[in-house]
Amino acid sequence: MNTQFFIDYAWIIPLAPLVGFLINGIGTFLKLPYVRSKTVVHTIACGALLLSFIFAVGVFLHLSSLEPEARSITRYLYTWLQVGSLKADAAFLLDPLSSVMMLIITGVGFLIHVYSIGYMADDPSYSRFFTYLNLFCFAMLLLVMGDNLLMLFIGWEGVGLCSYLLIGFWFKEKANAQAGMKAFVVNRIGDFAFLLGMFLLFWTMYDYGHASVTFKEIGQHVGLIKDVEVGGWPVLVLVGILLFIGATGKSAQVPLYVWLPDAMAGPTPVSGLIHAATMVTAGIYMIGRLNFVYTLAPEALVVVATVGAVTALFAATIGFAQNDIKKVLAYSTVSQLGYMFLGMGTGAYAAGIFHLMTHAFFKACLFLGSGSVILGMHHEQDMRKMGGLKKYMPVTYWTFLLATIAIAGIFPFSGFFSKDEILWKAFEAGGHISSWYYVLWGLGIAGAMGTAFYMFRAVSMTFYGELGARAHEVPAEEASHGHDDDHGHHGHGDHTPHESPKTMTFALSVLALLSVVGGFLGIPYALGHFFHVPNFFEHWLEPVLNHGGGHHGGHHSVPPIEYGLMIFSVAIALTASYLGYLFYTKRQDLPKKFVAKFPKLHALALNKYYVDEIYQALVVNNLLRLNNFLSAFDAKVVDGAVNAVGSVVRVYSRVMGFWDATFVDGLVNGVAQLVRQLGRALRKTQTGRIQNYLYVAMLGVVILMIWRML
Amino acid sequence: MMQVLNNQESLWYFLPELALVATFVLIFILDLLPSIKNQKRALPIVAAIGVVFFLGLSVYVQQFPQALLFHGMIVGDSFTDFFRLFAGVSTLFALYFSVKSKELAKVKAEYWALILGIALGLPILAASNNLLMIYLSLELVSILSYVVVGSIYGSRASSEAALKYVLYGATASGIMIYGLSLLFGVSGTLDAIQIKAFLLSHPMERLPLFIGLLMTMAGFGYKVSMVPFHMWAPDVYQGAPTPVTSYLSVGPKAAGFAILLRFVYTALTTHNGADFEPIKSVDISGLMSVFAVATMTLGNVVAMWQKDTKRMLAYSSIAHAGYMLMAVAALNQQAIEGILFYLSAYLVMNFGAFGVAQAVMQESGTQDLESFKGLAKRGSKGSLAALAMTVFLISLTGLPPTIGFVGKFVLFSAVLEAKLYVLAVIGVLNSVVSLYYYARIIKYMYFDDPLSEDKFSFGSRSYPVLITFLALATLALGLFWEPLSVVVKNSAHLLS
Amino acid sequence: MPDLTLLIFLAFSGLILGACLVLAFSKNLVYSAFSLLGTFTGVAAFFALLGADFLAIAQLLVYIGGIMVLYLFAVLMTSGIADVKVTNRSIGLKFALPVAVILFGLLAKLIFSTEWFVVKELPEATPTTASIGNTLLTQYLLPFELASVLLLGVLVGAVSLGRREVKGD
Amino acid sequence: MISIQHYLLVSAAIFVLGLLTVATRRNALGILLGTELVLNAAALNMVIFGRYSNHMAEGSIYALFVIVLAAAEAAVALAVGLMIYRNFKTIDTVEVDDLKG
Repeated sequence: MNTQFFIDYAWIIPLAPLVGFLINGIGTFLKLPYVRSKTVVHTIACGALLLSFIFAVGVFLHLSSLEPEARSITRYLYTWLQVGSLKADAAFLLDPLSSVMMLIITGVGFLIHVYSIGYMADDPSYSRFFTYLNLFCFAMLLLVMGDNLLMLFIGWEGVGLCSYLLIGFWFKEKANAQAGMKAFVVNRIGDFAFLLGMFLLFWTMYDYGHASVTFKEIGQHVGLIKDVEVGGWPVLVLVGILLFIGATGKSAQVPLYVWLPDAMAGPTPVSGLIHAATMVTAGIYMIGRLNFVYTLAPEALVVVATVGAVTALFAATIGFAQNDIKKVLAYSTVSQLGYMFLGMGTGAYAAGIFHLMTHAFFKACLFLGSGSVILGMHHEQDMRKMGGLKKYMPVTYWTFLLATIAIAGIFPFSGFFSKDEILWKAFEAGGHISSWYYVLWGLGIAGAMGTAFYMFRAVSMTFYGELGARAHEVPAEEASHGHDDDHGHHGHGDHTPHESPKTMTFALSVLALLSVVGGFLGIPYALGHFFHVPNFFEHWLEPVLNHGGGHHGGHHSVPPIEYGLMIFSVAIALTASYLGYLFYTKRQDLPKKFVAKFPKLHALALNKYYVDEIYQALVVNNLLRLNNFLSAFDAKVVDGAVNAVGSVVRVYSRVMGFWDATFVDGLVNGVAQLVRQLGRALRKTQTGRIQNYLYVAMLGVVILMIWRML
Repeated sequence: MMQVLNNQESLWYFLPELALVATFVLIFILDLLPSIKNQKRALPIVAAIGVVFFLGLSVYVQQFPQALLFHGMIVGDSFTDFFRLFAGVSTLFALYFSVKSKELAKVKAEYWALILGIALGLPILAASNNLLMIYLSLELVSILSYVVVGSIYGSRASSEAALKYVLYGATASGIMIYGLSLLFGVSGTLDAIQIKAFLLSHPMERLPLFIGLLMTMAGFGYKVSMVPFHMWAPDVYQGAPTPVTSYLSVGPKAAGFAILLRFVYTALTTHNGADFEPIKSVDISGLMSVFAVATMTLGNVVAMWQKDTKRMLAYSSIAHAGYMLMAVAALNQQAIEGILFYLSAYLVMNFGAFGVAQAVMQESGTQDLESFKGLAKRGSKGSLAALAMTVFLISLTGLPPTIGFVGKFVLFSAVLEAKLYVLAVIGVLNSVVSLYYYARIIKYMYFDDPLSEDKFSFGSRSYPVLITFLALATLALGLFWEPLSVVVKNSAHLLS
Repeated sequence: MPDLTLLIFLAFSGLILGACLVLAFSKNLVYSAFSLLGTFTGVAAFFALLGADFLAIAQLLVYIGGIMVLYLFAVLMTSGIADVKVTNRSIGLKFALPVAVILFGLLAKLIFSTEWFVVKELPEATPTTASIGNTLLTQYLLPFELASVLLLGVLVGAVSLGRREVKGD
Repeated sequence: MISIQHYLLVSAAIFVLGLLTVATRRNALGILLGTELVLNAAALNMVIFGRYSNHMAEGSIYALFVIVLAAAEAAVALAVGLMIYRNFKTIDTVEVDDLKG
């Protein structure tokens, strides 16, 4: 088979979802008759993804038929923009890394599309949903296929946009709309840093004669600016950290993770696709793509690894006490993303990307399984009202269980291979690079234990025991019904849980299968060399990620400690899993005792460490207090004299207040409040009196004259 | 040294403007014919045809070699050609929106003629090479604008806007010519090119140059609504008829930037490869940076507090002037290209935003921002209006994939190339701030309940078509902007 | 002889400054309007002293014959002829006055510290009317024509604003 | 002997007093009177510089245009002033402040 064909037509991969988006979107917008037929809508949407998937497979096959060094093909479409020395093409980079990402996006994306056919069957906005889903896939494919930073950024913004659209999908509900806005604002902060990093990189390269935004050229010439410093900081470290701040926004890492759990307000397939399998991994992909920058900036890597490890543990402990099944999975996602960053930050880029892939399988499976449960329970998300679902929903149960074993990291499921590889590399880095990595490894192991525990807790609460046996634990005020996924359908006659339709169980089964076997693609050398099975995955990515520093490859001798660690982590996972099972089935008294004994600790985890409240108390309240002070000041001054000079004085004091607070507190809500206060003060200078306006002009001239003459 | 043409030779270059003058006069003549006078649409159509002729001739005269025209009074270069097209296109939009405006339902022939008079002033202002021409064409644009701002009979807001505009404009142009007289005083010539020649051959201290420039900036700054010469803008924008507001925020503002660029680059800088160096120690860059920071910050933070649609757009317009001033401070070739590009982007997105705003305000009968509430839920026209407005607002914020993003990108590139990092950071921060007030309208349109149950209507069949066209242009130019960037690149060469 | 010129200069300077001060500070609008007459006359005299004979005449004709009368009409129309207190009060003078003083100081510093473009030997003043006419019709033809378009627009515009005035009654 | 500086100083005084007038007067016509001073100062400056740099024609023509445009501006401004008087029954600008904020 001549696979060159797929390379020539690689642009079909992003184009197909775009066309699907346009057909369904225009139909929805103009209310054309064909979108009334659900069959037409989902055939178009799923067909587009299937087509993309076929081409992605074709590209993959073609690349694998080439020599490893030749596996990087740029498909140029047209010159997208050219200003001065800045030139960016609309061009696609087809290489091992992007092909893996393409396969994940189109493959998992296709399954989730199929799943949505069943899940969204009764939703009045059926076509709108598929429209957004297709648009998302288009943007995500642009992100991973673009051959330059600018296209990556366009995709980056595009997936964000779709995410807000889909979170606020049922925008009639205020909470959803607000969750959308929260995600929007938090991501803006990240994007701001990302843009700065991008510009900094570009202009530094420009100074050294190699102005370019394409990955290939940056990769070739980035060595030139290795020793350049800006304000005492190596420029590449700054670039790395700035770009990483962008990644913490998009990939929900501490401290910008706060939007992701709220984002679960969207429909469950969306949570599965966007907020678990694909979009949130954009930050990982970006670091993988720019690995040559990070390799030259070890300090930035330490930051990445530290943030990743802290997030991994931090989010896992929050997961202990959540009762909403989707919230558990949300914090689990945050935690798993932390592992990926730990892997990236260790320089084990292939391991991080590998975990990205296995995570896409099992987390998508888990999310879709939870969607199936929610649907079966008639839009109930509170696990305390569930229980015993094993017998009502067998397929959902088995797939969910397999994915749980995978995420817990139990041999030989996929999660074991990827997570263990990351932890091993971190441990190894503790010896090679800095002993700080031992600490990070410890955090990671603790997080892994937590992961196994809360996942089995979730399985136990949902599927074992008796239906509704725990319902009395739900405090009365929380006993609202289906607050998120409620899209008003289903005749509410029959309240027995039921298995989900075929389209949904099909997707679940495929994903469960992948969660089980996906790990064999990347068998660590330590295990593989017995059977002469290489680590396919690492070899595949090697042409892209071969800048990994001194401790990749090698592998000629396996230190016994590696086996020890493997056994250790599996043992830990098994123990934690068993505890999670035990505490929430046979010995339910134990967690209760624990809660009774350490009420504060439990409350801490239950309330997500009060992070939202801390944000509120530390930042918002303080600033409100400042605002009150300013308002009081304002009233006095205004009463005193409504005139131009008064306004100027006020503006000045506001500006000073603004600066103080920025440097003292400097966080989202607060700055926004102060900017608003500044605006209000400046607004008062617009008195409506023309002579004041002219006075300001005269004053402006005089001040500027003095500024220059003195 | 470039060619200096005498009056007769220059006439060929001046054909487009002559067409405008002819239409200007023709409207008064036609107005005397009773059959035309009773036809409400006749005169705007004549005016539009005149502008189309103007545009056609503008393209035609581009073939002539670049030269100084009318003994060096104005410059016929590609920069001028660009602003001819710019003025023509923006005038066409202004004419269209005026026809569709209920506020302007009773206007007479002179309104259409005066719009053409303003249109005539724009390219001449952009082409002026002589201090006298700068003053004259600036006043041509200004004085006629005062009249059209006050053209709603019996409206307190309209007359108040006209009063503030005329008082502010007269003073600002007075300060400007005082500044220009200082430049004349040190150089002994009114010709911008010769001023530079003189300054190059006679090194002199910076003070009179600086003060002359500063006072001149009062005139230019008032046209582009630059802080601290911006204060007329919110009031005038709010009180003026909506089509006039949108026109003022695009046409005269662009012409203001044109002359600002031409004056600074011709008279006060020397060409040094790709870069421009300010003459002697006149710190143009520092001065413009101060203006830019003040302008964009003030525009954005005050816009957050506005409840009136037009007033909000006025502050937004001030903020956008700030972004462009940032590029003026950059003093390089890219900055000229960036500003021309951004102006084009601004033309599309701003007319779009004002167009939707005008329809919404006319439909609801108020200028209150809350009349946007629930727009998306009010029938198909309502969702079209909301969607288009969202596109314009995203573009004004500067997010991809719109032309506003590309425009900002080009501007910031110029600023960074000049190594004005702090300025760029402040600019990006300002963009973030602007998100708040633009997003608020999106929230109103999509998340809030409508104030009225009626289906939304544009009140005209062609109106939604034009809005859709502008929205598509905003998106399309955000993805395929090569053609525009080629035009801009070719136009960004100032003859000097 | 130079003393005489100086005397004339000082006299008219006094006239200008006095008139300007009345204009800026008088509480009666009619006084302010009339004081404009003093300023215009003084400036016209300066034009004459500087040898700009044509301009001096133009200043007298246009300003005093035209603009001044226009102002007086406007003052009387807007204040009502019978209304005795045609006030012209100031606000914010205590803020503006210091700024104005500083501005004048800065300008004075500028004026005395700058090396203006001045020819070594000042030529005798010659009648300028002919040269102005010549220049206007050759080098300055474009502004001349453009000004005519502007005036046409202003004429129509001012009439249109005023015409409504009549129609509204 | 009268030097260029003497003339310029008088002109600067007119300019500053004009600006002071526009920045403080309440009456719209009062403000307009101030703008006339500003414009006159600029015109005077042009003539002064024209005379001393021996570019009399240019300075004079510039001043001539200033006079013409000042007249045009005054015509429009006074028409606007009458309009204001009709709509607000006053030309005290302190009371003409509907638009603000």
